[in-house]
Parts: sequence; structure tokens; C-alpha cells
Amino acid sequence: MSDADLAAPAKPAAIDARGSRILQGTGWARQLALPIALVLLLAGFGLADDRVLTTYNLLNIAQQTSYLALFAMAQMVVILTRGFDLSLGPTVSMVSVAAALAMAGIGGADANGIVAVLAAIAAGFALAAACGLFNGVVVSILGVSPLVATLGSMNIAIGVATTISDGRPVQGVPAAFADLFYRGSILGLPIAIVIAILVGGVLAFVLSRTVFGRSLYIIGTNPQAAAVAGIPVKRLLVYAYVLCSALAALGALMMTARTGSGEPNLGGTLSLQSIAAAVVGGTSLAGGRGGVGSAALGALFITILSNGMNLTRIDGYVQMIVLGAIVILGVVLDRLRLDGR
Amino acid sequence: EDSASWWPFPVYDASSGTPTEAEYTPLEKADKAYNICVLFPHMKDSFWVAVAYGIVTQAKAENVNMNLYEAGGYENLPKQISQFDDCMASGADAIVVGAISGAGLTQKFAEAAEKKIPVVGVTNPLPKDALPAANYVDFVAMGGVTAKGLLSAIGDEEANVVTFPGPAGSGWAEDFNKGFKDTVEGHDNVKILDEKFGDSGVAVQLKLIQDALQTYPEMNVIWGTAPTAEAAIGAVQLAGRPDIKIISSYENQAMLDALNGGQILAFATQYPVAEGAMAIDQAVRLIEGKDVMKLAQPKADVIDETTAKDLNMDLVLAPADWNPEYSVKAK
Amino acid sequence: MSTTATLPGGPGRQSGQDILNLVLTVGLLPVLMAIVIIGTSLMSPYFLGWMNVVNILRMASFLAIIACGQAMVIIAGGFDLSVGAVVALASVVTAKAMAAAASAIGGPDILAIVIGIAAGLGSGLAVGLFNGLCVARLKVSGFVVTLGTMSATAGIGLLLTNGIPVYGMPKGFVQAIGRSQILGFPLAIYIALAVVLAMAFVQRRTLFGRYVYAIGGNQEAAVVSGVSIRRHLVGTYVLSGGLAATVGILLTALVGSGQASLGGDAMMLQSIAAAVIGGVSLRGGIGRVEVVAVAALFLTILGNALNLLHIDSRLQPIFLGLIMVLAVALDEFSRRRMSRV
Amino acid sequence: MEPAATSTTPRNETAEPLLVLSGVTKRFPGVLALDDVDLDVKAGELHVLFGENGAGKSTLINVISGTFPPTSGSFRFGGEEMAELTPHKARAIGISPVFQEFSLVPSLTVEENLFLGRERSAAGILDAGGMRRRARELIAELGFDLDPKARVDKLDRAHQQMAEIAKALLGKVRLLILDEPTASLTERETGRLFELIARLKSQGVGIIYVSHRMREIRALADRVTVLRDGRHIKTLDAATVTDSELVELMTGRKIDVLFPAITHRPGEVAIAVEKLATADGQVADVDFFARAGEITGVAGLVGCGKSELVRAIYGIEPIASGSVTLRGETVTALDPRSSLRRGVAYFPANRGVEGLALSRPIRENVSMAALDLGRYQRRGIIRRTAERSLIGPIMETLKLRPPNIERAVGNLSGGNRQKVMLGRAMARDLDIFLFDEPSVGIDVGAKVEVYEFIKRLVEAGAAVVVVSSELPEVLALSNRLYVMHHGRIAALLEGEAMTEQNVLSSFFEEEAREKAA
Ligand SMILES: Nc1ncnc2c1ncn2[C@@H]1O[C@H](COP(=O)(O)OP(=O)(O)OP(=O)(O)O)[C@@H](O)[C@H]1O
Ligand SMILES: Nc1ncnc2c1ncn2[C@@H]1O[C@H](COP(=O)(O)OP(=O)(O)OP(=O)(O)O)[C@@H](O)[C@H]1O
Ligand SMILES: [Mg+2]
Ligand SMILES: [Mg+2]
Repeated sequence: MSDADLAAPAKPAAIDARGSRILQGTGWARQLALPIALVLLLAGFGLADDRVLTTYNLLNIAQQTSYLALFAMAQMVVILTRGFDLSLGPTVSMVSVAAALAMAGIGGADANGIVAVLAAIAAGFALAAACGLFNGVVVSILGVSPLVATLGSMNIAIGVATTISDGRPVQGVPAAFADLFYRGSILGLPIAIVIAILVGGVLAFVLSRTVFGRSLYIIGTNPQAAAVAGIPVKRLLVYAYVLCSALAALGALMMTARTGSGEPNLGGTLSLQSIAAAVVGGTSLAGGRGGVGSAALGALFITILSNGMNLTRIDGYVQMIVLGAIVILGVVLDRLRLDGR
Repeated sequence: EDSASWWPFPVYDASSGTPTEAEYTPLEKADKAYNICVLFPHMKDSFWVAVAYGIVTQAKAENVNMNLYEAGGYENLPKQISQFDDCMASGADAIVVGAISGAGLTQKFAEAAEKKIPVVGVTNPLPKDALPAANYVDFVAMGGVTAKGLLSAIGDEEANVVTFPGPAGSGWAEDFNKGFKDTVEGHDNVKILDEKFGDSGVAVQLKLIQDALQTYPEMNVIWGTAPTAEAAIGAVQLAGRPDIKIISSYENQAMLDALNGGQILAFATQYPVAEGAMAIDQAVRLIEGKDVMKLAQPKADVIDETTAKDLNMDLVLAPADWNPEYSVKAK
Repeated sequence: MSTTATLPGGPGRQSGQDILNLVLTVGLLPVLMAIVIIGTSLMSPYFLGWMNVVNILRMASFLAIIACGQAMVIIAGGFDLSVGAVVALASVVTAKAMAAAASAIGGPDILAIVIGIAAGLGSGLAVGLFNGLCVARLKVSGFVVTLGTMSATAGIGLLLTNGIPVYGMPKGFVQAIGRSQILGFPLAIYIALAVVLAMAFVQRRTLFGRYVYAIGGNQEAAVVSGVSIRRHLVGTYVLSGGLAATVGILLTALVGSGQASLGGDAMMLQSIAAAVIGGVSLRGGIGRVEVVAVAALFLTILGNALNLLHIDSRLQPIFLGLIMVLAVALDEFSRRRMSRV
Repeated sequence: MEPAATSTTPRNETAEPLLVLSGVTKRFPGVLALDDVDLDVKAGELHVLFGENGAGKSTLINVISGTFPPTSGSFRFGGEEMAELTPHKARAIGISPVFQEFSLVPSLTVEENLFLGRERSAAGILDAGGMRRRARELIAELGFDLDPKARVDKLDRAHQQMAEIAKALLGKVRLLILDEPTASLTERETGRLFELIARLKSQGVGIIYVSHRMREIRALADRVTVLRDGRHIKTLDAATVTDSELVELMTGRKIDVLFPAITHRPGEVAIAVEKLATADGQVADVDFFARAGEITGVAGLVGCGKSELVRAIYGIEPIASGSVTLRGETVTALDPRSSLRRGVAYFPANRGVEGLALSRPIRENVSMAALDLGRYQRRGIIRRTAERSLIGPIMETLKLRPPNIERAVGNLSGGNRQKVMLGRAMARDLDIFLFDEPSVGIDVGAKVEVYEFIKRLVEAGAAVVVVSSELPEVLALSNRLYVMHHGRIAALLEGEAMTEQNVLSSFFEEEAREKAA
């Protein structure tokens, strides 16, 4: 048991008790509040501009959401354990470049499709796993706070991404890759949406139905109790960070297919965005609270907001202000609703 | 705000691959009030404000609807891609894009082509033949122009240069740098001591410059982005090194003022206002299926004290009192 | 209490103990810093040059001032992501107000300068107040609130300037605040010293400081002990906003123009890194500003050393990230060893 | 006590009682914690609040000390109507609570905590010297072994309790409220506290006292008020009421004996510890063994290392040297996971911090330590139906109330929380049980159930170790009793020799021996 854990003040029981009562008693209200807000938001934009609610645009929103939702889900996994991953964005950049380089290395645009795709996947996930492993080991075994650990790996990933790419986009992504991760569609749904739904489903299953998922919630709620109950806290923390990076890598591959090149700046602001999406959706930074639904809803919320503002022609800087205001308003409403009971 | 005096504008027509001298003259008016969607990497400096000025002025002149979206910075490629999607979703007749990464948008370009939405590239370079029409200066060439300016200014004197190209991984910083380096190569009196990549904000550049002043006491030329030059002016003064020459790889209001104040040696320009205006015209021509110059390249110039007087400032910067407009409604 | 059972007693143990105790009191940071300083000065003759030392101190001053505010917020159990954006806003507001005042009243520069500084500080305090009120009154997490204000503040800064630098400040301002020196050191260093000393005093000797520790350490306990939570929470955010604005003003004077690109995410992350490396606990209740200032100096020296050692600027983030993680991991390790002894 | 003396001269008998509550109701979301309670406390009286876990005692105290307002009802203090009371105001007028959940800030020192909210200051600047002097004075006056400069999170619970009590006595006190103050004190400190209480009473301070320990109630109480389910059941004169009457009022049923008669049938040695020393030095050179079929007790003063001993055996306290042998097999590299696999269970004293994930359902908390078993999962996927049908009956036998295993543990009272911990032991097959303070903070009814549980374990042949600061408890339960002192075994008592007298004298002998050495 680390000293840091022991020194951490135990949350007064009254607060926890109240928090859990809310979770239980208002389960359905929590689930529904954000969706209702989303529908209202969408309806509002729909009134302002009639192109917002076209099938085409709705599909467009869904597709844009799938990327952010993937990253928010990745982030949520580690937030559940009281951590977060600032290196997620740079990991995305690094994976994008590495995958493109791997494909370029074996023949670029003319490479054999399957070989190229496999090479990209191998290179991307290997790097991401290394990054996740680094984060996990530094956080759980060396006991460094997730903030510093991932701030460190964030810098490292940025350095790696710009160094191996020489700072330029890496071109030569074969069509097979773009088909698989971007252009394809299943039952009329663009592949990105299909992947996001599949991953979301599997992740939801993992979190709610497996020993691993259950343990993450327990670790996030009370790490000391988890350790005393024989849960291998350190090992599972490492897994959580690796899983986070792996999901980020999947998103990175999809984005690379979407851009058609390996981009050293692809992840730029994704770290904060994914945290924002997860938290706005109701994932608690204090750990132990959240799920696939919260991450997906948060991502949808942010995407609809910016899509709506784009289509209703709100100026860029004003968009930033509105986005900030709405993020605050979102959590304030959440808070008021919880208090109102 | 009248663009009439800008035309004809001398350019290279590089449609066929080899640039030939040409003149650009836009249409009088569009046939209809088309919807044109414009995407910018950001609007955080006077350079992009200048491009926007050209776009807004020309959109008004040709009487089309225009909406401009900015992605908030070069680190936001995913956002620009989403904005591109939003443009297509909002039923734009054409899209004008200042690409964060030309390579990164190729998929989107292909999609727009499938949907028969014409796309025009403006200011930022794109892969060859990526779009039906574009206008930009090759950044490698821009870097080269500034190098030539330096070479002619120093004659036989020794020049020890540290370059501050801009953010690593942006693509454009690397290209500027390459152009500069390639051009000074083979000149024995010019030595490049180091290349310091870094975010193109004044604060970051200031720190890099101050560190470089310590690392390389022999440095006597600072070459870099406009914010680099801005930061360098103060840093050089503080360090008591008025002998250091400062050159900026592109233009903004501060560069013009600094040049007039004798604080920098030179800056390069690619006439961003004209670029914006041409892009709108190219878009209208594509929509209407008219003849279009596939790749127009403004003649990049390096501006120093002597040439500053002859410069048509209208084509370099937006008027000081102009406030960016993000949308234009056709009358 | 002893470890005699574990270690064979003998000569040398006592001195080992002494070193360990020393490290416990001063922390590992100065030791690491000494290593970096000595190492770099051996490899680069310019590192300990007067100009370079002044440069380092100036840059460290900016970071230290912001990190002090950030540290107070974190100690109270919060988070301030908006500091970078406040730096930018304050810069722009100062420059605009000063330029406007200068051209409107003509007269002596000093009046315009005072008006400009007041406006800049005011803008920072206002953002801080808004953050504080949201966190304290509406009981929303500081992380999310300041994420929102970060976006909104940056938007306002850009909206005011369109990203174009603001000129027209009286020359006196740039000369007096930005470029003037006292005993060979720039003004910023004195201001930083004053801020750190004042904050150290506040932490140790004032009610406000005491209550900030109490609130972050155990908010429930503070409540039942009759501490007014709201007022002091708001206080920490206002302080942080004010200090960030101070840096915005100093940077404006240094670069000679108001810039919406000053500050930004990098400044925000660095301030948090400095606070955490300086021993501030992200769970609140623990941390000393003077150590945070040392951490700010450490980070600045590190960046400077990498430049002076001719490390490729693309590789620099990798070193920075590794050293940052290493520093905190070692610290954590020694602290754990300590708690055993 | 200087402050008390200045504040109260005993009031004349006809005056209104110090504190009068009428019709106080407190409603939390979904819970009616207090239901129309009337109560009065006279100056110089010690008034015991008695009731099961969750009866509303702490809630009542919180209302009186201004932590939150009652939903309805009113109360008067010192003849004045109290409206809009804040914690600050309450302390200012002499209402001093000692909370069950401590009101201490872990990262501050004892001294800083004592003055929290009432710092001596001028213009916002602290008078550090003055406060230090006053803190030293107070601690000396109270006779506590407490370092005012020590950080609270470095103290054990007992010393934290002392700090909490000292904090309450800092200002002028007219009504002292003690919520289970002795739950983590040992005999010596408890004795000190009782002397202090007597002194305060004689100075006319009114005292509200909450405890689950019958002995204390007997020793201290003037009157006893019994609460049940948030309702005031009866107020009785302590001199005339019997223990069994009180317990019956409290639980609504009869409880004859607290400690069950346990038949010990010592079998093979289950745990053998040789020359054990922990890395933190709290345990040194300990030889210890525990057999199957009997309860092995460990008693000792605060900080003597008795907790560390069992924690080391379980594997959460690093071991520096020595060996641990479980059922003849010497184990190296102890950790909770492998201990559980070897059939060893540990019940931490601090259930909130080390035991339970409060916001998670009871079901998850019970199965938490057994998820590696095939019964609960297959290839890492949890068998939810199986889990539910296994945990449900376990909690039923433990008489969980309310019997819903999907509720969050945070909603449960102390006794029921302990039942969740016990349930964890039944969720897998275990035969060595290490209890650290098994009955701390739980009511008499729940205690009986815990003891019954331990009895069943032992009689089924398990090896049980009970570590406790409550002497009657270890004396009544154990077959053999170790007494620890300063990290070493001071005595091993068996059979007739297991008396309170012998335990205490072995402390003092050891103390004397150490002094001599
Ligand atoms: N802050 C709170 N929010 C909601 N419910 C609460 C809160 N505090 C207490 N309760 C509930 O009120 C009831 C009374 O609790 P209280 O703490 O007063 O019991 P108690 O008699 O002190 O028990 P114990 O002997 O275990 O200390 C319980 O059902 C408890 O769950
Ligand atoms: N006089 C003291 N002052 C401060 N800390 C003390 C004192 N005595 C012991 N401690 C601390 O108490 C801790 C050990 O106490 P702990 O309660 O775990 O032991 P224990 O033998 O289980 O006692 P108990 O179970 O009776 O509380 C150690 O961290 C030690 O530093
Ligand atoms: Mg209670
Ligand atoms: Mg103990």
C-alpha cells in the first residue's frame, strides 16, 4: 500500500452515501437529462436552419461523433480509475504517422492492400501499447500522479511524432486502408459509425460484465479497499492505460484513413477535448462513476453544438465563447438537477 | 472597399506544371448568388485577416453568399475536416479552403469531387493536382525568395544564421525552411548555425531567440516567422546587439511597421489579399463551368526598405480599420 | 522506530540517514536542479553567462507567478485551466485600454499606463471571479468550469483583436515595465520574488492561507469547523486570475504589443506541471509556493539547457517528458522510502 | 478548565434546561432520519443517546451543532431560540461537538486543527505564537499524549480522536457533545476522558454522549434517551434502568447475553509467525501462533502494533524479516490476493477507508474478493445470475437490513456495513480469519450478530484471530490471548489467567522493564 494512498483523506461517508443515493434513486433521470438536452439543442438548431435536420447532416453528425466518442471512451476508461490521459492526442498523432510510414515503407499507395493494412495496424497498435504501458507503469508502479505521467508521455509522443515524420504529412496511404477504415459502409452506415458502435458495445460489456470492468469501478471508488480485497490494482491500472491507448490508436487509424495521410499534428487538441466530452457526459473525475453512455453522450453533445453553430453560421470566436458557456451551463444544470431532489 | 484597382494582377500560371507569366482578371459578377463556404486554419494573425479581406471584398464584388469558418489553429486538422463535412452538409455550391494540411484533406477533396462540389485551394500549398483550381505560392519558393533577399543585402559579408521556421510538424514551417536552406547552400559566406522549431506565438519565439542569443554569440542573422521577427526586435535590443539582421518569411502589419522603423531587414510577401480574391473568382468560375486558371501563383516578393515604397499595400494587408466579416450576404 | 531489523547496522548508515533526512526536508528538486546546472555548465560555456542567467530568471519568473496562483487553486482542491487564456486576454485588454487611453487623453504616459494595467488586471480578476463563483456557488467541478472559461476567454481575446497584435502603447510602458532593469535584473524577477514571498507569507501566516489548506484537506471538516468555504474558494480563483493577468501584462510590456497568442495551452499545462512537480497534491491540502517556484525554475532551466546543448528541437520534448516523469518518480520514491524509515 | 469556569456557574434548578428540543424532524432524500424528537439536557448533566446504528443519533447531533438545519421543529439553547444556526455560531455560543466522522483536516497539524475556524488573528494575520501556547496548555491540561506539531494524517485513529476532543474543549464550552468518543481509545485514554467528563460536569457543562458500550453508559450516564428509527422512544433515569431494559427498548427485542459461549476445539496450527518484524518497525521480533478451532486474541495499547501484526500476516504491511507459516507451509511474498487464495481473510478496522467501495452496490462489495473464482466468473466474464443467487442468501443469513443487495453500501448503517464485510468472507472458502476491531462503531444488536458469526466460524473449525482494543471483548471471545506492547509480545494468557487484571499488569510490567533497561 503506498503512502500516498494512505495519506489521501477518505471521503466523508455522508458525501459518498449521498452520491450513491443519487446514482440509485435518480438513475433514470441521469440517463435522460442529457439526451433531452441534446434533442432540444438539435431542435433549436433545426428551427434556425433547415439543413440541420436533413438525413445527410444527421449522418454527418453521427460520423463526426464517432471519432470523438471513441476518444472519449478511451479517456473514460482511465478516468474511471481516478486518472486521465493527457497524452491521448499526441498518441493519435504518433500512431497516425507511424501507420502511414509503415504503409509507405512497404510500397505506399501501390502496396498490396491487406499487407499494408496489417502493417499499419501492427505499427500503430505497437506504438500505442508502448505508450499505454509507459503511462500505466509510471502511474501504478512508480506512483507518479496521472497528470504528470501523461504530461511527460505527451511530450515524448509529440517528439516521436514530429521526429519520425520529419514534421511533414506522410503520404502514400493505399486505397485499401482508406476503404477499410473510412470509405466503407455497412447497411448504409459509414464504417466509422459502425466501428464506434461496435467498440462502444464491446466496451460497455467489458465494463459491466467482466471482472476487469467491475474491478476498474471498484479501484476508482476506493483503491485501498480494492487492494485489501485482493484486486491486483497495479496490474489492472496498467491494463486500463494500455486499453485507453489502444482505443486511441484505433481512432487514430480511422482518422488517418479519413485524412488519407499520416499527420504529425493530428491529435493536437484531442486530449482536452476527449476529457471534456467524457466529463460533460457525466464521467466523474473523482473516479468510479461513468460509462460508455456518458462518453458517447458527451461526444454527441459537443459535436452537435459545433455542427449546429457551423450550419447556423456563428462566427468562430463567438463559437468558442458559446462552447465554453454551454460546457459550464451543462455541468451547472447537471448539478442543480442533482441538488433539486 | 473596391477591388477594381487590384486587377489585372500579375501571376505565374502554373496550370501546366511550368510557371508562365500571366495576368489575372476576375469576372465582373456571378450569374447567381451562389453559396460559397470558406475554411481557414485560423484567424489569429493579420496574414489570414488579409486573405479574408480579399475573400470578403471579392465576394461582395461578384455578389455571392460567403461563410467563413476558422479551425482555431494548425493543431486542429480534425476540426477542419469536420468543418469541411459541415460545409458539404450545408449545401455549399463551392468550398474554398486554406488547408491545415493539404495531404490531410485529400480524402475530403475526393468526396467533394464525387458530390460535384468544386473546391478551390487558397494560400496554403496542396499536393499536385489535388483540386480543380487553386492559388498559392510554393512555400519552398517563398523561403527561397527571402534567402535571395538576404544574399543581395549582405554581399560578401559573413552571415551566421539561426532559423526559426515555426511549429515542427506543421508542414509549412518545414517547407519555408527548406527553401531558405536550399537557396543559401553553396554560398560560403552564409552559415546556418541551427534550426529552432517552435510554436509561432511571440512568447515561445522570444524564449527560443533568447536561448539562441546565448548559445550562438556569433549569430548575426535571425530568419523566421513574423512572430519570430516581432520577438526578435525586442530581444536584440535587450541583448545590445543592433548588428543582428532580422528577416521574416511572411508578412503582417507588424512587419510593415518594423520595416518602416528600420528594425528588420526584410520580409517576404505573397500578396494574401489578392490570393483571397482570386480564390473566390476561381470558385465562381468552377461553379459556372467557365475557364479557370488551374494554379495561379502570385509572384512572391521580398520587401525591404527600398522596395517598400512601390508596394501596393492594398494587396498585402487589410486596411487597419477593417474588421473581419465571417459572412457575406448577396444582394 | 528504526530499520535495524532490515539493515545490518554499521558505519555509514547514519550519514545515509542524514542525507535521506535532508532530501526529505528540501525535496529532491534542488538536487536534480543542481545536477542539470552543473552538467550543462560543463558542456556549454554560455549557460552560466550573465545574460543567460538573466534570461532564465526572467522566463522562470513568468512561470513562477502563474504557478503560484495555480498552486493555491489546486491546494484548495480545484484546478485552473483558464490561466493561459487569461494571460492572452489580459495582454490584449491592457494593450487596447492603454492605447485608447494614450490617444484619448494625450497628456502624461503614466496615466494611460495605469489605466491599461488596471484594465488588464481587472480582466484577469473578473475571469477568476467568474470561475470562483461558479465553483463555489454552483458547486461544479473546477476542472470543467475552467475548461469552459478557457475556451470563452480565448474567444473573447481573439474577438477583441481578430488575432492582430495591438500596438500604440506608450513607449514608457515598454521601457519601464518590459525593459527596465534594477541592479542588472529585469523588473519581472523582482515582481516574481515579491509574489512568491507574499504568497509564502499568506500560506503560513494568514487566515486565508490556513483556510485554503483546510478546504483542500477536508472540506467537510472545514465546514463543520465554521470556515466559510465559498469566500475562500472564490479567493483562490481570483488570485489565480489576477496573477495570470500580471504575467499577461509583463509579457505585453516585454514584447511591446498586445497579443492574443500569448499564454495558451502550453502555459496552462506548464503551470500545472510546475505546481505538481513542486509537491502540490492534486487531491488538495498540501503544497508550498516556494517549492513550486523552484519547480518553475527547474522547468525553465531544463528547456534552456536543452537549447544550449544543441538538442534538435524536435527531440527536445522527448527529453523534457522523460526528465519530468523521472523527477516526480524519484521524488515519489524517496518519499515512500522515507515513510518507511 | 479555565474556559468552562468563566462561562458557567451552575444555574439554579428552576431555570429552563440548557438545551430543549421540541418536535425536531430531519428528512434526507428517501430517509426520515429524525421523526418529531423531543429532548432536553440540563446543565451539569450527562445525557446518553442510545440506539441502533442508523437510529439518528449522529443526525440529532449535527442538527444541534448547526451542521444542517432541521426540516421542522425547533430548539432552544440557554433559554434562547436557535434559528439559522451555523457551525461557527454554535461553537461561539458554547456548543462543542466531537464528531463520529472526525472534523479534522488530515494535512494540517494538530495545533492548526484545534484552532480551525477560530484562529487568533489580527487583520487576517495569524497569531501563531499565541495559538501554540494555548494548544500546549490545553493538551497538557487534558493529559493527552499528543504532539501539537504532528500532522493529523500521521496519527492513528486514537490520537486523532484525542485531537478531536481537544478541539471541542478549546473554546468556552457549555454543551459538550461526544459521538462515540471511546470507539478507538484504549483503557488509559478512556480513563482520562472520564476524569475530564467528571470535571466538566462539576463545572455545570451539559454533556450529550453517544456510545454503544453498556459499561460506559453505566459508569457515566445521568439520563438515557433511547432512539429507534429516528423516533424518541423513552428517556430514562440511568440509576434505575437495567441493561437489558435499555437493549430491549433499543432493539425492540430481548438480548440476554452479549458474548456467546464458544466451544474451542484447538486443532492444527494454522498460522505460525516467527521473529516477525515489519518494515515500519511497528512490529519487532514477534513469535505468534493461532490454531484452527479456536479464537486467538490480541490485546494491547494504542499503537502497540497489534494491527500491524495481522496486516503483515495478510500481506498489506511490508515485512522486514522473520517468517510466516500457514498450515505448515512457509510463505514468502505475501499479498492480499495470494492470502485469499490460501484461505486467509482480513477484516480491516477502518471499513470506510480499507474495506468498502461505498458508492458500489452491496452485491459487488461482497463478491469483490472472490471474483477470481469460477463460481463468479468464466474466462473473466462475470456470471451475474450466479453472483446474485450466491450473494443473496449469504446476506440473508447475515440478516442484512434492508435485505436488498443492489443498494449502495454507502446507504447502510455501521452494523450493516460490517455485515457486508462478513459476507465477503462467506463468498469464498476461507478458514483463517483475521479481525481487526470487529465491533468498532456498531450497535449492541449488530455486535451480537458479529460474535455469533465468529462463533459459527470457530465451531466449524476455522482459525480466528481477533485484534481488539476493547478488553472485555477479547477476554470473552479468546481461547488464548496475546498481549502486545511496543511491537513485542508482552504476555500470552490462557485459561484462568485471562483476566483484565493480568492483561493490565502485563502492560505495566513491560513498561517497567523497558524503563529499567
Ligand atoms: N447526509 C446524509 N444524507 C442522507 N442520509 C443520511 C445522511 N446522514 C445520515 N443519513 C441517514 O440518516 C439515518 C440516521 O443516521 P445517523 O448517522 O444519525 O445514525 P446513528 O444513530 O448515528 O448511527 P451509528 O450508530 O451507526 O453512528 C441513517 O439511515 C443514515 O443513512
Ligand atoms: N504516541 C504516538 N503519537 C503519535 N503517533 C503514534 C503514537 N503511538 C503510535 N503512533 C502511530 O500509530 C500507528 C500505529 O497504530 P495502530 O493503531 O495501527 O496500532 P495498533 O497496535 O493496531 O493500535 P490500535 O489497534 O490499538 O489502534 C503508527 O503509525 C504510529 O506512528
Ligand atoms: Mg452515528
Ligand atoms: Mg489498530
